[in-house]
Amino acid sequence: MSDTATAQASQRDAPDPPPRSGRRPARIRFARLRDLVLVPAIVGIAVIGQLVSPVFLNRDNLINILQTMSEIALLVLAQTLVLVAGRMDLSLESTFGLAPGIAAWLTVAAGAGHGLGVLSGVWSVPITLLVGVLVGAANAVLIVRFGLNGFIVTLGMLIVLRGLLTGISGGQTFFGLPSSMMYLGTAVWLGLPASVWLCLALFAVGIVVLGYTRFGRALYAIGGNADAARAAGIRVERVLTIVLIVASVLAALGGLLLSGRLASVAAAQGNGYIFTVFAAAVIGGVSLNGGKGTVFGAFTGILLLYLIQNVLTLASVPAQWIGALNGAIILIALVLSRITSGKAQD
Amino acid sequence: MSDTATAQASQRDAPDPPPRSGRRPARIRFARLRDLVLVPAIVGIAVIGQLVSPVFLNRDNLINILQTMSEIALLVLAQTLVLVAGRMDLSLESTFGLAPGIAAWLTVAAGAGHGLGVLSGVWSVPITLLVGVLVGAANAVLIVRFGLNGFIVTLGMLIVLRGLLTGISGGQTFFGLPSSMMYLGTAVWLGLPASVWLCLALFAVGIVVLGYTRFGRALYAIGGNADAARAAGIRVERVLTIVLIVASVLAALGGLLLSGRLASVAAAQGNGYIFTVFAAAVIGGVSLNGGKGTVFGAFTGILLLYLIQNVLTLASVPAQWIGALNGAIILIALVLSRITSGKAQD
Amino acid sequence: ACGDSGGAGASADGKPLVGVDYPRSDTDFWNSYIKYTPQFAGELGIDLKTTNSQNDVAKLTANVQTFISQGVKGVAMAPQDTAAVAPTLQQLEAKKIPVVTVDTRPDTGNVFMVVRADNRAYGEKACQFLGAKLNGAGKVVMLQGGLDSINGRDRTEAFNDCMKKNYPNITVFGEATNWDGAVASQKLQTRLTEHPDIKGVYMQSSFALAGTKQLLKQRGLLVPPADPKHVFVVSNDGIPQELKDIAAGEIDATVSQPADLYAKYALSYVKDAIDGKTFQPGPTDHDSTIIQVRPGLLEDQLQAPLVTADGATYGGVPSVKSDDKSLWGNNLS
Amino acid sequence: MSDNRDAAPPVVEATKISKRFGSTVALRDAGLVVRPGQTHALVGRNGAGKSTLVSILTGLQQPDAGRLRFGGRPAPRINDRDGWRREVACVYQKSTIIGSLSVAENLFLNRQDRGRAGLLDWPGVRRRARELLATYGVDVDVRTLAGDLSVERRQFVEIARALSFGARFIILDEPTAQLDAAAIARLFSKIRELQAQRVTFLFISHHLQEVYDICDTVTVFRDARWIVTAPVAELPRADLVAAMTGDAGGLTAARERPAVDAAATPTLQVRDLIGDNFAELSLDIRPGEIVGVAGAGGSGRTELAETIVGLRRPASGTTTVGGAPVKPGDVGAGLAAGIGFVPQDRHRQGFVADMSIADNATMTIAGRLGRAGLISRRRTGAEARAMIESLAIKTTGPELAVRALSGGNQQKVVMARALASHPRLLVLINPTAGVDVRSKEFLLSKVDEAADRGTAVLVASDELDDLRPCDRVLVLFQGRLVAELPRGWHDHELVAAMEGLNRHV
Ligand SMILES: Nc1ncnc2c1ncn2[C@@H]1O[C@H](COP(=O)(O)OP(=O)(O)OP(=O)(O)O)[C@@H](O)[C@H]1O
Ligand SMILES: Nc1ncnc2c1ncn2[C@@H]1O[C@H](COP(=O)(O)OP(=O)(O)OP(=O)(O)O)[C@@H](O)[C@H]1O
Ligand SMILES: O[C@@H]1[C@@H](O)[C@H](O)OC[C@H]1O
Ligand SMILES: [Mg+2]
Ligand SMILES: [Mg+2]
Repeated sequence: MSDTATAQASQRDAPDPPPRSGRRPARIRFARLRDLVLVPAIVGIAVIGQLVSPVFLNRDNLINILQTMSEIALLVLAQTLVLVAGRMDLSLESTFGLAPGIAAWLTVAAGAGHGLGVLSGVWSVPITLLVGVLVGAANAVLIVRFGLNGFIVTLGMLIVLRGLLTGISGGQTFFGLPSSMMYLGTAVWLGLPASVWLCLALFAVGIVVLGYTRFGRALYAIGGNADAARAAGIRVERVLTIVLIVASVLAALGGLLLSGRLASVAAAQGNGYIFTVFAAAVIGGVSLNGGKGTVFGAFTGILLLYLIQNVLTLASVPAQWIGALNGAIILIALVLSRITSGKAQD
Repeated sequence: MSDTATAQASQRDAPDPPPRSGRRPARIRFARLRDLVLVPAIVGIAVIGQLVSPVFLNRDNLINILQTMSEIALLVLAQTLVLVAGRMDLSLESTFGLAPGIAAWLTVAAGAGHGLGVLSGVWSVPITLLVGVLVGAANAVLIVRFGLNGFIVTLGMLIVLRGLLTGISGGQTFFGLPSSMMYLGTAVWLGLPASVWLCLALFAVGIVVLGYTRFGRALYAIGGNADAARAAGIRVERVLTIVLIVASVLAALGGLLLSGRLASVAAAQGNGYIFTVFAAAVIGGVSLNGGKGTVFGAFTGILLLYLIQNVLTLASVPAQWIGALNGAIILIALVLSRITSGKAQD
Repeated sequence: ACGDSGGAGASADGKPLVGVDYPRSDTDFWNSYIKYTPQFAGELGIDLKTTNSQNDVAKLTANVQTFISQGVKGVAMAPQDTAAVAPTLQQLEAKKIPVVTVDTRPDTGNVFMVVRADNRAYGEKACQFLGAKLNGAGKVVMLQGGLDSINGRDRTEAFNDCMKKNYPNITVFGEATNWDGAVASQKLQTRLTEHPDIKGVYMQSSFALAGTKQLLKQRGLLVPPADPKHVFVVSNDGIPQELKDIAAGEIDATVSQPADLYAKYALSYVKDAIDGKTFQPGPTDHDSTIIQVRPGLLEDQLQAPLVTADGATYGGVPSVKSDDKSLWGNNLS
Repeated sequence: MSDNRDAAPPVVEATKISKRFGSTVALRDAGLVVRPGQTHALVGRNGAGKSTLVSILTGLQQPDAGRLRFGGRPAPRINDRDGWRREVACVYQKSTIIGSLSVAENLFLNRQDRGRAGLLDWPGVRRRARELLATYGVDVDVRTLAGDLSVERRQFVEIARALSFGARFIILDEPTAQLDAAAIARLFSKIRELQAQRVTFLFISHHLQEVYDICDTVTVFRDARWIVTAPVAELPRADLVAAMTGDAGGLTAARERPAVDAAATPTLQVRDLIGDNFAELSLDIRPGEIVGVAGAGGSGRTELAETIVGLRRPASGTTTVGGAPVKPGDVGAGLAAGIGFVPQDRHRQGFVADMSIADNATMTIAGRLGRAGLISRRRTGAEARAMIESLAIKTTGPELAVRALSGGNQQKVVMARALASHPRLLVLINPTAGVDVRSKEFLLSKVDEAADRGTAVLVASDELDDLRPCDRVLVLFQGRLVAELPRGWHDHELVAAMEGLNRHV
């Protein structure tokens, strides 16, 4: 969606600072200035949080926040890749439920956990990821091969996949998952939940791939101007296929983490997440028009949203007013951070 | 979101047939060939519907379909206007609930209906529409004046407004609405529900405005290329402000119709509708990139979705498989209609 | 409360700190519960921390983490996904924080007490009432809740089972509505068009109340019970509007799900747990029975009476009159 | 020597190529043979099919029929982008710069330097980018977003990129349309350098002089067909134009213009205007007068014109049209005051690509096409058909999307939009960019006609052809008025003034 009407010319990112002289070894910068737009808002929320409750800055509470956001953060990462390439994938939220759902269905014993129990539990993780690959490939065939509109395809896919999960589960929750399915969602490595490590690591990989590889830059090029990218020799179809598959696999992985943490797969797992996912990415500076935004920015986006949630929870805001407050804070945070960063947006 | 990667050059709409020679009297064409893409799918669904249940083509059943879709159709109309102008308004779904919600809150007697009862019932309709105007104006100020990203603003607005409704209602449903609020949602004119008349009339107006007025042309121009529109003297800011306000008022009106039909305003009224709204518009050929699509197309989009729903209900599909089937049918209908229309999409 | 031992969880005045998670805030039933909770906390001398998990078990889990960080001594929750709470319950158990679940019973894991009413009984009561009113023949529509809700499923299954067994000549059209009034109205409208001779409606929740009435009214079917065109409507929850409608003859019955007692006993059991009390299966002092549903899991099954205009007995199910002062819906301030 | 040349297989040989778009035939059995070391000009009127052939020669589109060979070998498979890139580098007519990426990245897209661990070496990329641009004398920070560059600089980035591949065959589709004289000179010296290294060029331009300046062979296309291929020396200008247009009539000589009534109140009065890139300018244009504003890139001529029409807001100063002050920085107000204009960058500001010719051309006069805000389709169609006819726009009809037109025809639509409102003041920025010789003449004659009807005209351009019909030409240098040349100037006078030499005023 283009919000290009207002003062195009003034909307560009401010140019980088002038080059420093001298040679430096190749190094990786995780964030550039324009990615830090949300930092003031995050700091602001943190300060308010600490005022609201001394628990806020507790190590435990901070870990909680990171852990609770880790699964959806993978969806945000996935969507960021797709958005940068100028597409969108709505079906991610249903892959997030369906992938572990199918794994549970096939591996959980019939009877109590109402699975089919036709496969041994060790297959559950490979199956989860495989479902991710298949969904991504199906999207890619319809969008890249047949040239169908990506929004429509993935919307249809979203409904189909969500429906499939309801179908195979009869709307019920799968529990009694095989232990291999639970591992990543529950393990603790060096005092931090494995899912937090995994999430941070994947974001770091995302930052490097998007900023420092030809593949990553090809995504920006395609999102910025697919014709020009093609003219520059980028294999647009192949890159798009890969990114759609990778995104679905990330979604499947995210779903696996959540299933592990909740020791179950609910028929509604992931429902409605796509909204938050888009919000986080866009708030974090990723453009719905493609070609713009960074993985680091997207991370600050989802972090901000979860910090706000946490602070509201700690504040024991009356249940009916949480929604309004949540929205108001998001709006204010955005307005402030965009105003302080001094530029109109697109 | 641009799905431009695949073979740009081949994606353009086929040029219209060459102008027929000779003079034709001025008349309004409600649909042009490219708007009729969904018609085969609609016919297909109708045939299946009739096979599934002889009730399907009953006058009553068809009226039901039109009536149940009439309220959300107004949201689709509203979103279509906004999309054509190159923006999107997520907050429409919450305006749909909040506008009649505030009217009910102010006019329903305290006590049983837990309203405030501070205003007489005759005010309820004006208040509903006024809330629409205010929400639209707030969106316009943030987006058009301050140049904030429309997706983010309206997303924030969506959460705030939804939260506000929960807040003022305490999460409860407003019952016992004043009769003026119920009128449009319940009245029957010439054997058809008033809401159906209203909906059809507003779509007709939409077709005329978008196709045959300066204002409508301006929307396409702004959505297609805002700079060029500005350079042609179109007052981009003003047009956008107007369209955002009109859209919100349409949403408020839609909400009023539903409240009337259900004789109540639930705290969750409208929740999740925006998804269906986007789906209908995009399926109906409206582009998320702005500048493309027609009101008639959007109408066929929402009609298709509701026909599918109706057929599935009549077919008594097992509840757990309704979702999957619904999605599959949508996907197939789209793929088929796009393939038969013989062009890739953007 | 970070890092401090001992004193945590009890405020200066010595009141125990209890966390209550509300499952959602956008429905009439749960909002009554939300209103009652602080009221009973006051009466019981409890300090409250409250959260709202908005029907999302992942949020519930996060909220419970927050409770733990804040040092609560006990937790009351109403997990709408009864399987997925298991790890959360384990964690609370490990921290020795007692839990009372309201409205739902966890599929696995231990809690101190389950406070709920028998949702299967709701379905059965509705079935018996409709069966009796229709004299065992005709068509009824069941507007179900969400497929993913244990309560919804219990109500659906019990209603279907009871109909099959006792009233085989009644045809039931079950419609999934996802607890959404607009969807419910849409499906009912389709069914009424298809089968104009539908004589009964069972709504599994008060969400569908206004829309259903409005639809019947539009079709001229909202007529007194004596009229042969009358369609019998049974609702569920017992919110004030339902009671009013029963008295007015617009709907015929509801099952009063005790929002007040849910709040009251959830909190009082949490307090009892903190105080170290224990319970055994058997009748309670408040007209209910504690049953052991599985080893280590006790459930206080509160009364959820059928409410009708006349307070008569239907198909063996006794009912109370809609103006009965014992109904929570008649006592809301 | 020439025998020798003919013996080597042609760099590219396209035979019987056909391509249709819907009902439009863009190429019909067209052919082209480019031999090693040639600088081969491809000329033809707007819509003749030149760019379509380019996209086929570079593998962006597949022909419906025909055969394509490079150096005697069959063309690479359509998906083998690297294969195509080995054969040919190209500056497309339509920009392939990605505005959201930095200049450096655009230059080395998909071939960035890789450092340790295969990761991109950004400092290296930037260094190479700086070096590359330096050889063209383009002075930009390589980390600016390409979208922020001026049109000229963007074009240079495009050219520099194409030439930097080290390809032995380079296609340039109207590379000079957006460049000023100095930039063209730099480009040509670069091309000559490469010619010396026997790099082969296919060069497309509507500036026929350039064909004679640097090409050795020329091919003419007309109406989607190949017409002739000949050494440039054997095809004098008149014959070339005849081959392009299909008629024998050469170019008409500049028409005498009636004298401007010096006593008439000026239509446009600009007083002490200070704006982006120019300072304290005052000028008057009388009814029926055509005034040129010349200047090299960066002289402020474009900015001045854009400020007058309201696309830019001046820092101070006033503009009055027909005696009434015009609200600064407001195109709508300018339009209402009777200004019609052709913007510099037609793609960005000139038209809405997906809207029809009719809708685009009538955008400024929507108010006249019906009552009460309504627009009569019939009148829109009639107006548009009239414009298509009067400007000779090559199209299947008024309902065709502007996107489907060739570049020159798109420019005509923009001109049509400017003329549609019968303006009192016409402001034209590079009005004939990308327009073929005959159409150029034709468009300028339309400007003349408008002036005859009393319209005041301001032409901001560095194209001598555009400036020749002007009654007088004001020359800007670094934002200041440095010369005013009355009609009848010699090219070298004007060029010198534009370069800031011999100041006149
Ligand atoms: N991580 C990255 N992600 C995306 N683009 C990058 C990244 N690093 C460098 N670039 C590209 O390089 C340009 C300038 O980069 P950067 O600001 O890192 O320069 P610098 O390190 O300060 O300069 P120098 O290397 O000359 O000292 C950017 O506009 C961008 O195109
Ligand atoms: N994508 C397309 N869809 C429809 N028609 C097209 C398309 N591309 C080109 N055409 C048509 O094909 C014909 C040839 O166009 P082309 O761009 O090759 O002309 P050209 O010779 O390059 O003209 P110019 O000198 O104006 O650039 C034109 O009539 C044009 O309208
Ligand atoms: O009675 C219902 C309750 O049990 C469910 O959990 O939420 C919706 C209510 O109407
Ligand atoms: Mg061309
Ligand atoms: Mg051209």
